[in-house]
Parts: sequence; C-alpha cells; structure tokens
Amino acid sequence: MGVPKKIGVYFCQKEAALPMPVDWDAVAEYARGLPGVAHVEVRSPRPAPDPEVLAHEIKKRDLKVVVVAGDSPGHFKPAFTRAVALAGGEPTEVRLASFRQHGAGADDGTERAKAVVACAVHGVPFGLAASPRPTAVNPATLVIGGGVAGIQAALEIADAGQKVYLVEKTGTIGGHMAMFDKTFPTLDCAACILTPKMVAVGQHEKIDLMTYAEVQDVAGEPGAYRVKVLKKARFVDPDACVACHACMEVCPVAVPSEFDGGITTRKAIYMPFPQAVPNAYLVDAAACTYILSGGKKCGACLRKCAKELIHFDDRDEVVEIEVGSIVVATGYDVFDARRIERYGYGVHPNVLTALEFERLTNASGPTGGAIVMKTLRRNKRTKQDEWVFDAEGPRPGSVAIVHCVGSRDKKYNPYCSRVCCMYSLKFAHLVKEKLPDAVCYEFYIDMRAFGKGYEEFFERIRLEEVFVVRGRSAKVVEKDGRMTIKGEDILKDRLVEFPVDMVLLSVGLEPACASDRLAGILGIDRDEDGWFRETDYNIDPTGTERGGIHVAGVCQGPKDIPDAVAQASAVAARVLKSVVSGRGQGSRASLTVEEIESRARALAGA
Amino acid sequence: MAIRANPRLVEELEHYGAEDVAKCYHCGNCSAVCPFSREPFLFPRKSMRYLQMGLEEKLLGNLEPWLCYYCGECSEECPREAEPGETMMSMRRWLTSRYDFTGISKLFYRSWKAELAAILLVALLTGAGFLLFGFRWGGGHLGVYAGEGAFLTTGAVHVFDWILGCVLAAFLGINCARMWWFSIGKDRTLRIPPLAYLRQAFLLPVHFFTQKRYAECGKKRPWAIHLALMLSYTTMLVLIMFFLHAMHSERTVWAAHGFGYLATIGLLGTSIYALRGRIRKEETHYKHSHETDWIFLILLVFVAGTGILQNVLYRVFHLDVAANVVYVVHMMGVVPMLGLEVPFSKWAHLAYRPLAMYFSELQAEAIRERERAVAAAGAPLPA
Amino acid sequence: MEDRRIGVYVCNCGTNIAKVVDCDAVSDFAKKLPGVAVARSYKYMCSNPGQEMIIQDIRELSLDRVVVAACSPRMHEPTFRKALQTAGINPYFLEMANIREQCSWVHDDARAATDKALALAHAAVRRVVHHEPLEKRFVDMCPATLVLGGGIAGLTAALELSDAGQPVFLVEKDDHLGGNLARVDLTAPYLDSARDMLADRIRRVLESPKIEVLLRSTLQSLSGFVGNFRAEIRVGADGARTVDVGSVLVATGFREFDARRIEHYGYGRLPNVVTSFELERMLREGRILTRGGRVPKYFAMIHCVGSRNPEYHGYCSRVCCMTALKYGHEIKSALPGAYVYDLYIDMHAFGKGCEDFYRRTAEMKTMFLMYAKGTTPEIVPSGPDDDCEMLIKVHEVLSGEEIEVPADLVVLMVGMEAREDAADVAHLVSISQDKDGWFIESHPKLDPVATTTEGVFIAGTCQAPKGIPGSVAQAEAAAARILGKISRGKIEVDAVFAEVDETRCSGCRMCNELCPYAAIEYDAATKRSRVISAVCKACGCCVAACPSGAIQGRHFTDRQIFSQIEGVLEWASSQG
Amino acid sequence: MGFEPRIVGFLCNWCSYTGADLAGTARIHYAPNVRVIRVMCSARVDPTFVVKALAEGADGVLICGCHPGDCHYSEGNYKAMRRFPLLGRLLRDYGIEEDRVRLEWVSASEGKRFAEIVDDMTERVRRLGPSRVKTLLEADRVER
Repeated sequence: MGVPKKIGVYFCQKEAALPMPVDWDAVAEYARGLPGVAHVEVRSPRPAPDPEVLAHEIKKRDLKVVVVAGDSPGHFKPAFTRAVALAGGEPTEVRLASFRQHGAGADDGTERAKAVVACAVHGVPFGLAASPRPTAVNPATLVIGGGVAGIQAALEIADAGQKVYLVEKTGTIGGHMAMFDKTFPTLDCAACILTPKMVAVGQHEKIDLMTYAEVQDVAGEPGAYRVKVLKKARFVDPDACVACHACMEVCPVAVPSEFDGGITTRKAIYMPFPQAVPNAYLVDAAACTYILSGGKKCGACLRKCAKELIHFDDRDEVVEIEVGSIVVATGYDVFDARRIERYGYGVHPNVLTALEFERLTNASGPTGGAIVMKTLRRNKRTKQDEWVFDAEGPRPGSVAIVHCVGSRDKKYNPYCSRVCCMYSLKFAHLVKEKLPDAVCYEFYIDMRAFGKGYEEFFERIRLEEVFVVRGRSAKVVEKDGRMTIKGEDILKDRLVEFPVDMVLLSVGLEPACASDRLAGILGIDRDEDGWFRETDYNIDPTGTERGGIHVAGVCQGPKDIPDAVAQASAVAARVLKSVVSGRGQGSRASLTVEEIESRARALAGA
Repeated sequence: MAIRANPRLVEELEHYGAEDVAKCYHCGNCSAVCPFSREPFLFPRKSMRYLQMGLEEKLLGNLEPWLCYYCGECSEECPREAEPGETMMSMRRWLTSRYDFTGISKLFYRSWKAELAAILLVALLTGAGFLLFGFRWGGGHLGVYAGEGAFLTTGAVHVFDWILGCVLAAFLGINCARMWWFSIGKDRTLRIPPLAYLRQAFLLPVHFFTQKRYAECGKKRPWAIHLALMLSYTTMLVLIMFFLHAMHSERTVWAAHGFGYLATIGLLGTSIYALRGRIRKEETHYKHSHETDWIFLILLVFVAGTGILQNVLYRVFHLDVAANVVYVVHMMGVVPMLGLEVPFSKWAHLAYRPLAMYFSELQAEAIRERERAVAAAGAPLPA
Repeated sequence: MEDRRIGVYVCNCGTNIAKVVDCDAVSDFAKKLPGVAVARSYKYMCSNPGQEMIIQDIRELSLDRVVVAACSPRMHEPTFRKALQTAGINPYFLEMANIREQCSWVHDDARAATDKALALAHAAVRRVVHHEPLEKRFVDMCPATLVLGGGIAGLTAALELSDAGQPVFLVEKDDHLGGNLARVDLTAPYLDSARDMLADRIRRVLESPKIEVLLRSTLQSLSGFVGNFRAEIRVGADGARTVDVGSVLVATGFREFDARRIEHYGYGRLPNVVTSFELERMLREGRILTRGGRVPKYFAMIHCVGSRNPEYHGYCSRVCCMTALKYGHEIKSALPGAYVYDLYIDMHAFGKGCEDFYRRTAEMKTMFLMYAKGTTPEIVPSGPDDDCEMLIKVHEVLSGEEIEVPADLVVLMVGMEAREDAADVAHLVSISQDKDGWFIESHPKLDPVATTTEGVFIAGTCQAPKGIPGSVAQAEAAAARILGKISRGKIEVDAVFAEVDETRCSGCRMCNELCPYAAIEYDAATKRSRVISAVCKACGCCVAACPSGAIQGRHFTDRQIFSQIEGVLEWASSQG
Repeated sequence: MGFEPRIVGFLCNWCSYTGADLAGTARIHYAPNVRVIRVMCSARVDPTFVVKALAEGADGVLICGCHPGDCHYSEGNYKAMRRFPLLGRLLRDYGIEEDRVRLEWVSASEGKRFAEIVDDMTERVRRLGPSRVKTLLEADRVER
C-alpha cells in the first residue's frame, strides 16, 4: 500500500439543518482508529470553514488526503478542495462521506455513518463496498397500487413471463390517469393510452389482480416476503358480472363519486367508471342501506340482478401470498383546497379544483366534456338546494387559473408539485378550444415547462391569447355581486382585480393518506415531505433501504406520466435482473460495519 | 441610465432587522393582500425587490415603508416566510438612520450598546446639571418641591424645556427636509406645483392626530392603542410645554392635572401593553423586536412612571424631598428621550409618518397628472 | 365476392371523433355494404367493453373479418389484433380506418369529415375482404446487447444487463468512460459527488466479466433485424470488430451549446466569460481565478444560454437551473466573501428536494435577477473606476428597472443540443430525429425508450435533455425491455414479408439488386428468384418493380390495394 | 358548393403517415379532399396504382415518402424519385395535367408541411377541374 497516507477527517455540519440520528463523537472516535488517519476534527457549524485557514492547517499537518464527513458534506467540498489546492496538495484527494446520501437516516444511523467514513478513508465508493449480500429470490412480485406506474411495472414484469400480484385499494385499476381526458403536451387522450394497458392487465394470465384490497402485513426478508392482503368484500363476483347496469338503476342511494372528484354522484352499488378493469360492479358497504340495516331494508338490487351475482353474505378475507420483490406504486392524493380559505373553495360554488375540472372537461364526464358553471338545483331526496353541473348550464365568460395552490408554500407543502404548470396550460388550452370567446387568465410564479415539447406547448398557449400573469393570485373575493380574483401582475407592475365566472385551483400533490401506515408495514422510511425515501436520488431513484422493495411513480415524489412510466419500467428491470439471475439483493442494513470496512480495505488494496 | 446593483445593502439592513428578505421569490401575494397597497404605490413586494437588488437610491427615495402600518397580513400569507412586514419595519429604521444627517441614528440602530451608553451619559449629565442647578443657582432647596424656593424652579425648567424642544425640533426639521429632498426634491421626473403643497397641507394635522390610515387595517385594536398612546403623549407634551406653571403649582389645578393624570394612564397603559405584546410574541407585528424597540418602550415607561411618582409623592404624601429627587430622576429620563430618541431613533416616526402621507399624496397627484398628460398627448393624434 | 362475414366497429373516442364525424351514419352506411354482417358505434372501442364486444360478435356471429374505424393504426393496431386472436381468428383479418388523426382532428366541416370517414370505412371494408391469414414468425433472440455511449445512461444499462447475466458490448467514442457527467464535480440538489457515482459504475463495468468495453470506438454499420443484428465497430485508429447482438441501446448523450454563437455574451472575446463546464473544472481543481489570476469577488450566472430562445433552441435544457443554484452554494463555500448573481427567466426547480434547495440558495444571499424571455442580457467590459472586470446590462423584470451588475466572472449556463454525429448514428441504426435533432421515441407515454425500429432503444439525454435520475431511469427501463425479450427466448416478428410466386417468376433478377437488404437470392437451378423471409423487411419496393407481378407483399398485395382504391373512389362517385 | 376534387394519397407508414398523424395531434386543419391509403414505403407505390386511381375517377394522386436519406428502408424513396418523373411524362402524353399527380417528401415531425401540401394540391386540382379520364374510358368501353 506504499507509504502510509496521512489522512485528515473533518466532520462538518450545516446549522439549521435537521440533524440525522448520528452520534458524531462515536463516529469520530471510530475514524481515529482507521489506517492512515492522522487527524480527526469535529467542526462546529459556525463559522463556516474558510479555505485559507484550512489550507494552512492542512499544510501544517502535511495531510495528503482529506475526507469531509457529515450529513451532506458536499456543501463544504469546494472549500476543502480549494484549501488543498492552496496547500499544494492534490485536489482529487478530497473525498466525501455523506451520511444522508448513504442512508444514515434510520435508527442505526451511527453504525451506517461509521461504515461510510471507513469507505471514504479507504477511497472506495460506498456502493461497491456495501453491496448487500445476494439472496435467493422468489420470482413472484407484488405490485402495490394500480395507477399507470403500477400497471406499467406489472405488465413489463408479467410480459417477461414472471408472476405478478397487483393489489389496488379502489374498485378498479387506472389510478388518477384514468380520470384525465387530454394529457400534456401532445393532448392525446389518456384513455387511449391507459385503457389498452388496463385491458392487458385484466386479461394477462401472469397477473393476479386483487382490487378493493389493501396490504395488511409484510413479514420475511428480502427475496422471500410473506404478505397478508386484506381483500375487502365486493359483494358482486367480478368475473361473472357483465356490467349490464340493471342493479345500479334501481339503487336508491346516491353518494359523491370519488372517481368524478365529487362533482357527481354514484350509487351504493357502482362501477367507478365505464372502462373500469375489472369491468364489474361492487357495493360500497358504508353507503348501502341493506348492509347498514343488517339486511332489513332495501335489497332492490338483489331482485334486479338477472344472474343473481349479488351476495351480501360476502365477507372480507385475508389472503397470504409469497413474493420475492415488492413494487410500491401507491401514487398520491390531491391537496385539499379547503385548507386555504382565501381562495374561497367551498364558499364560491364556481371555484373548482384541478381534479374536478379534469372530470368536467372529460368526454365521459358528467357534462360530456362541456365546460359549464354550476347551477342551483333542488335535490328531491334531501330537499335542499345544491350546486350541480348540468350539461346545459351557463358557459363561463371568464376563467382564472391559479398555480401553486398548496405547493411552494411553507405553511402547506414547501415542495414544487412539478405537474401543475403543465396541466394548467392544458386547462387554458381546453378553455380557449371549447369556449373560443371566453377570457382566460393564468396566475403563475415560475412557468416550469421543462420536458420534451413542453416549452413549445407553452408558446402555443400564449398565441391563443391566454392572459398569462406573473404573480400568484392572492385571494378570491365577492365584489359587487361577482366573484373577483385579486393578485399582483408583476410584469406590468399593477394590482389586478378581474371579475371571473370560474376559478380553477391548480392543487398540488401530496403523499397518499395511508402511505405512513404502508411505510411502517414495509419497513421503509419517508422523507421530510412524506414521500418514500429512495436509496440514492441520482443513481438509484427507485431502490429503498430494504432489499427487494422498490418504489415507482409519484409515491417517490411528484412527477409527470412519462417520468412515472420510465421509473416503473426501471423497477421492472431491477426485478427482472434479480429473477433472471436468481440473485436478489439483501438489505444493506444487515451488513455490519466490520464487513463493509474489511471489504473496502480489500477493494482498496486490489 | 442603468442603476448599479449592490449586494451589500441586504447585509447592511440585517442590522436593522431584515433577516428574511432574501427568501422572497416574488409571488406577489403580499402586495395583493395588503389593505393599503393601491395605485401608484404597490408594496411591500416592490420595496423588498429594491432592497434585494441593493438599489440604494431607489430605496432612499421610497416612501412606501412609511405607508405600511404593519397589520401583519402579508407576513401571515407569505409562502416563503420572508416576513415582508418586518422587512418594511426594518426599512423604516434604515430610512430613519439615513434621513439623520448626524449619523447618530445609524450608530444607535447598529449597536444598542452605543444607544444605551448615550442615554446613560445624557441622563447622568442631566441629573448632575439639575442637581447642580438645584443646589447652587436655583436658590431653592431640596425640601421645597413647588412654589416659592422650589428646588427646581418652574421658570428654569420651562426655559430648559423650550431650549431642548428647539434643539430637537431643529434636528428633526433638518432630517425632515432631507426626507423631502430624497423622496421629492431629487426626483427630476416629477414636477410638483408649489400650490399643491398648500392644498394638501391639511393632511399633516389630520394624519398626525387621527392616524386614520392605521384604522384601515383589518384588526382595529392596534390602531386604538397607538392612538391612545399618541394622544396621551401629545397631551403631556402640551401640558409640559405650555402649562408647566399649572402643572408645577403647589395646589392641584384640576384643569391641568386632570389631563395630566389621564395622559399618564394612557401612556403607562399602552406602553405596558406593547411591552407585554413583544414579550409574548403572539401577534404578527409583535413577533420580531429590534433592540431599539425595547429601549424605546422601557424609556417611555420609566419617564411616565417617574412623572406620576413625583406627582403622587408631592400631592398625596407631601414628601417634598422625595418628590424633588424623583423629579430629577424624571428629568434624567425625559432629556434622553426627547433629546436622543425623538430626532435619532424610533420616535422620529411621529414626524416622518404624517410627512410621508403628505409627500406621497403629492407624488400620487403628480403621477396621475403626468399620466393624464401623456394620455392627452397621445389621444388627439389623427386617427 | 366470397361470402365474407365482416364486422364494422366505429369508435367515438369520447368526443374526439364523435364531435365532428357522425359515427352512427358511418355504421349505418357500413351495415348496408356487401359482406358486412354487423356494424356498431361505441364510445371507446379500445377499452375493455369495446374489445369484449368485438370478441363476442366474432364468436356469436362467426365473423371472419373485422374493420375498426377509429384512431391511427399506429396507436392500436396491435391492441385490436390481439382481440381478434383472443376471439380465435387470425389477427391479420383486421383493417383499421384512421378517422381521428387524419379526419375528425383535422377537419372542422362535419359533413366533409363524415363523407371522408364513409369513404375510408368503405375502402377498409373492400380491402379487408382480401386479407389472408398470416402467422407470426418467431426468430431466436441473441442475448447480447450493443450499448453505444459510455456515459451514466450507457453504464447503468450495461450493468443492469450484465448483472442479469447477459453479455454486453459497450462502445465509447472517447478514450475514457463517464461521458459528460465526468466533467461535473457535484450534483444538485443534495450536492452528492458525481465522481463517486461514476467511480462506482465504471469500476463495476470494468470488473464485470460480461461487459466488453471498446474505447475510442465507433459503430460503422448495423445490419440484420431485432434479435439478429450484426454490428461492425471500428476500434481505435484501425482496429475492427464485428459482433452479433440481439438489441442495440443508443445512449450517446448530448453536446453543450457553443456559447460563441451568442455574439453579445462575448464568449471567446471577453476573457472572463466562461461556460458552466469551465467553472466545473475550476471547482474540481480548487483554482477559481479570473484570466488575470485574481480571485473573483462577483460571480454572475446567466441561464438559458442557447435554450428557450427561438433563434437557437426553443426547448428548455432542463438541468441548467439547478446547476446554477448549485454553483451559488459551491462558490460561497469556496470563496466565503464572494457575491453571486443569478440571471434567469423561470426558475425550473421542479425535482424532488429542488424547491428547498432553491430556497436555501436564496437564503445564502444569491441575488436573483429575472430577465424577459427572448431578450439576452448584454456583457460589456467595465470602466476604469469600476472594481470589477465586466458589467452586465439587463432589464430586470421583477423590479422593472434597467440595471447593471458588476461581475468578475460570468458563467454561461450553456444548454444541451444534439451531438454533431447524431444524424449519422440515427442513419446507422435507422431511427429518426425530431426537429431539434433529438432521437424520436416511439411514444412518449406508451413507450418512452423504444424507437420505430424494433430492437433499437434509446436512453438518456440523446432522447431529450434530462437530469441524472431521468437518464438512469430510462437506461434501466431500456434494460427491462431488453431483459423481457431475452427472457422470452423467441422474438415475435411481424408476419409481413414478400414472397415469389414460382410459376410467374421469369428469372429476370431485376429484384435481386433492388432489395436494400439483399433479402432476395437467385436459385440458378430453378432459374427463379427466392425471398429470404427472415431478412425481408417488407418495404415492398421489389413488389412494385417486378415486371411480371411475380412478387407479392403479404398483407399489402396489389389486389388489396386496388380494392382499397376502388373503395375510396367508388363510394365517392356514387354520391356524386 | 363548387367542385370538390377527390384525391387519393399514398403515404409511407414511417414518415409521411406519422407526419399526417402529427398534424392530427397538433390539430392542424387542412382540406378534407385527400383520402389516404397506407403503404409500408413510397417504393411500394406501383405506377399502376396511380393509373388505377385515375381510371377510377380520382381527380389527383398524391404520393408522399420520407425525405431522401430518412427512409426507414434506407433507399426506398430514391426508387420512387426515379419512377414518378417517368410516370409523369407518360401521363402527360395522355393529356393528364402535370399538377394531378404529385410526389412530396414529408418527415415524421412535419405535420404542418403535410397540411400545407394537401391544401395546395387541393387548390391546384380544383383549378384544373374534374378529371375526364373516367368519363373518356367509359365512353371508350361503350364504343367497343
């Protein structure tokens, strides 16, 4: 190994950053024992390292290699690099030992930090030295979540001949994408892309589709997981039902339809949407009078079903399956616009969220795609007036679209939800296409049109005379009888108050409500915004700390459909790689510090 | 001609309390939410932008910080928690220091130790002066508080008060003139006819006494408290400056002392309320306190307290000696407050605020006039 | 006309077709055509119930031909062929009429569009009558893969495939692996080290027995078809290698925009105007100095150099915003006393953790200056009494002021553009490029890594500007596709190819030289020409040239096209 | 409503047909007079197809292929480039105006260009008026 290298290990911490669960002194103590380490120093956050001072120290201690360790040491690398250069050393000998990047977030953070420092001292990439032990792998795969990412991953794995269990919480696969009509930037229709894939999943002999089901418990270790899946009772046999709608017509109960974003109602016995897969009815136990009354009342559908497929005695059942890999593709929930009063959602009837507008403009939506304002109508059953969408309702003369509702805001979600700029531009296009003489305003902060063909789409919208106003609108107020949207137009340096008929709130994306429970079951952790944490932001955006469990799509962070589909295929690659080679990946946590350090030492020697 | 950007200005204003301005990403929420932001003065975003970019000239001539009454709604709505309300407050402090030609204000704002040291020094000098006067030249002696042979004769104090008044008025006057020069005088593009100055002059007393703009805030209580404090202070000033004889007379002249007691209650009540607010940090405009805020409030409580104490000691307990001592102590508080705080620190806003309303109205009128001229010039062109 | 039983299905596609074309009129008209047993109009033919309807009709009404008038066959021909197969009849008994992309979407005159739809439906019915049963061909799949490009995408895909035990040939033009990422020090937003990532990947690639790395090498030619490609590679100055592979992955990356093309940035003229990659080198070497050797005090990053500007490139290069924010951190770390400006149009900090990184950059007092899209700030040398090297004049949008900014070092955030040899690569592997030069994926959502040529995949920035996570995900997705094909062993190849009718061939051998793929050989014994079906790609140019009409292209026979011509025109003339 | 020409279009699957589809997704509107027949390559378009179309009463025939060098089969469009000028000269001898048969190159990303070609050809053929080929053939057939 030549003359013993004189290595300096500096522990640096940014102030005001929420620290990782790592005992720095223990790690520093451990670092002192590593070969070639001449100097270890735990620096306090303030003052920030000054390259000139550091250069002097490095020269004085004649250090040949400098390891910068900490939660995210990258912040200090330029300072140390310049210091080493000033001290006449070799700048490439500045190495990083990043606790955050290499997963020191879990409770065994200190052990992991020691291993990370060891690899840095030996000059070996952490991934190489800490590659988890291979494990035997059961070729079957569990995919949790039936959105576009789950469908793509399931299809890709099943098409390669491997067994897939697809578990979907709602009554049908398709997720949020199924709700959309046109998708940016090519405006091709979401159904044309998604429905054939859903049909393929429904008919695929390698895919065992379990809808209206949730993962209850996961046991076992990487390559051999035993999963308990709770299959909630559908009360209608999905394979036999031919969706003749007879039962639905006689069902008296009407509840807000989740699929339609609550802008129309569905019956207690319902099919989420006409192209659902499985293409069958199910009963919403929480709304069905027959079930709630313990079988005493109603039961109209029982008599109407010609093939007698409705069995109210069905009970939830728990199914146990054995799989080698688990793909988490649980998607997202939409930000609840009610949480920001100043936009008046819930107060003004014609303030809609993005999902409601998607359904409104959808050809198979309640108004057949016509953009209309809500009309007041007396509900016969509840004897109250309610605002509903009627196909012949009045057309809005002016529409305002507000970006970043609930996103880029420390009081709600500090992160950018990445897709709202583009779908808002799409909305502007739909408004101008369907209502050519309507006025359309769009309030934005940064127009984030970053993908392929996105910028051209943004230019096209501008040509369609959409008033694109830089400055997020502040509030919606009632002014002399009309709904008025207030904001600052920064480019024209003026306050604007536009009377509008309809306001669209481009609500951001939030982690799915049950994702904290699921993270607990699976043993994977979530980042500070609640999205599942990936092993490495750059080179392993779909892996997790536990071997054999992968994440794909928006559950790992907001992204648009092309990126979600690409991630789903990437996860399929990981699964196929382990299945085809018969060698799965264990959890990195099962490796001890000694193992990693000795492997790093060996690799350094080679 | 392009203006030079200066990245150091933000660092400088951090001394005045603007820690979070750099976070602002210009969504325009604050300006749209602000109840006062109207054409042609859209704020606080624009002012924060000038600060971020270091456009010192623009910021110096900008009256908008004075139009903000810190109702705090913008800071509550700010998605980046860039504290626009507190940033405008810090700009007011910075402007106060820049209007002051002596540089003392800048010294006070940048180091509270200096301000405290100055106050103590002036207090000691005042104390020594009055004691010296009382024992050597005044002719009276410690035992007598008022009337014939009083330790501190009314006449002397009266003269002293007026001299002090004129000194601080001079300083304040020059600073106000500088304020006019920075905001209107220097600006070649805006021509304000002299007649307009007269026409709008009524605004000065109106805003000075009613602070009616503060009342336009959503929450009315801050305005009420501030008005009470303002009126009590003015009453006390008038009593001291014009009715000192009545105040200092042996028997209680209810016409004067009545108002005096009322004003003191007002002063004590409001300043203690403000102190408690700043300690509990619940309301937005009390969340951030600069050192000068604390010094100013404590001094106010001290002066009001000692003022009432000396009166009670004399009128109720007839302890002339004690009353005299407290009187000296009272003066040791009054002189620094009037001599230092008024021209060089937070207290100067009693002049700057009404002036700002006055000047901004002139500016607004001139801007409207210019736009009308431009529009008029544009219109008659042959179609 | 033999007694055909044809099913005609007219799709409304929600309102996409129904809004302009009167679907019911088309299905009523079709019902009356000879041979048509059933004609229906439905909202979504490609959906589950839509396909079920076709399958049920075929079984119950024993249909033997199906016409679907809907979207473009390029979208759902495979979908409906699969439906026919499930129903038990030959998938090639399907003919689609494109009444959406080439009819309802492009004509607003409802009557003319409906007429056109009727004509296209009629042509489809006339053509489908002559469709013959064809069987899919299966060719064996060579498990090896050729990866072009040794950047992060190429390395990732090579590792995914070799970890799964499949052989890989990694061809890299340079003399080292790493591509553009090798020139980067830290990455946004978590400031992880790019060098460590690459060191990890390159070491695994070099140590993997399954990967053969060919440096200083380029692809000379590619022949054959999916599963059976033959690639000739030039290695070094004069070496050559011929390898047989099953799939090709193009991961050739991007080239940085040449900043000289924007005249008033003065790159090349003003000494201290550098590109982002030059700053990366300075940061990597720890020597951040102006040309005159002075430690710079004022740094200015200018975004969108060559991007979002119709004069150069209209698209956004997606990664420069975060890179510029990263420099805000790196410069302050290396030179604590420095002042940093950031001249941008829109701050594209959309990725995970990026908005938070943007906020923290702002908190470190980077001065953000917004300039209007379509304009470009101007850089001028500073005056004698200025304490800086240059001044940047810009109309700052957020304040509405004309300002000038002192700068010692101006960093141009150069955008991405297609490599200069992208056209050659596209031609070699027969894929196409979009108007900006990026390779075209077969479908951005359905199939973002495949191309129009079966067995040739694309990944990374050669498809469009993207960051490291995007490139890695696409590389792994391409690997998944390839692994999927390999694990199935056999490749399903389209059943369409040319055939020589021995009885009519006069042996004139005109077709032999015509075929671009040399898929026709002459049998001296029988004095007849013969088509090698495996190699034939069914372009049909021999069919058109054969003087005696001896060669027929399956599924595109003369009879089928003639009947289609009659169908399109005959209907029109009866209508007058 | 004036004479509406009927034009048959032969589009190659890889470039011009995709370009026509792109005109659809981009909602670029053009005249509805061209009825498209998809072939795998412009080289597949047999001159007899053109003659057959004209004989069946088409007022115009449009053949589209990839730009030279872009062809999916690398050389197909070069063959078309040779065949159709020859056919054109032959048709002129039969008195068929030059504008009725046209060969154009349209790439996969040129939706707008395809729309312009269709509009332009429709206008030119409309000016030429209906094709007399079909009526002449029928008259000839009757005579014989």
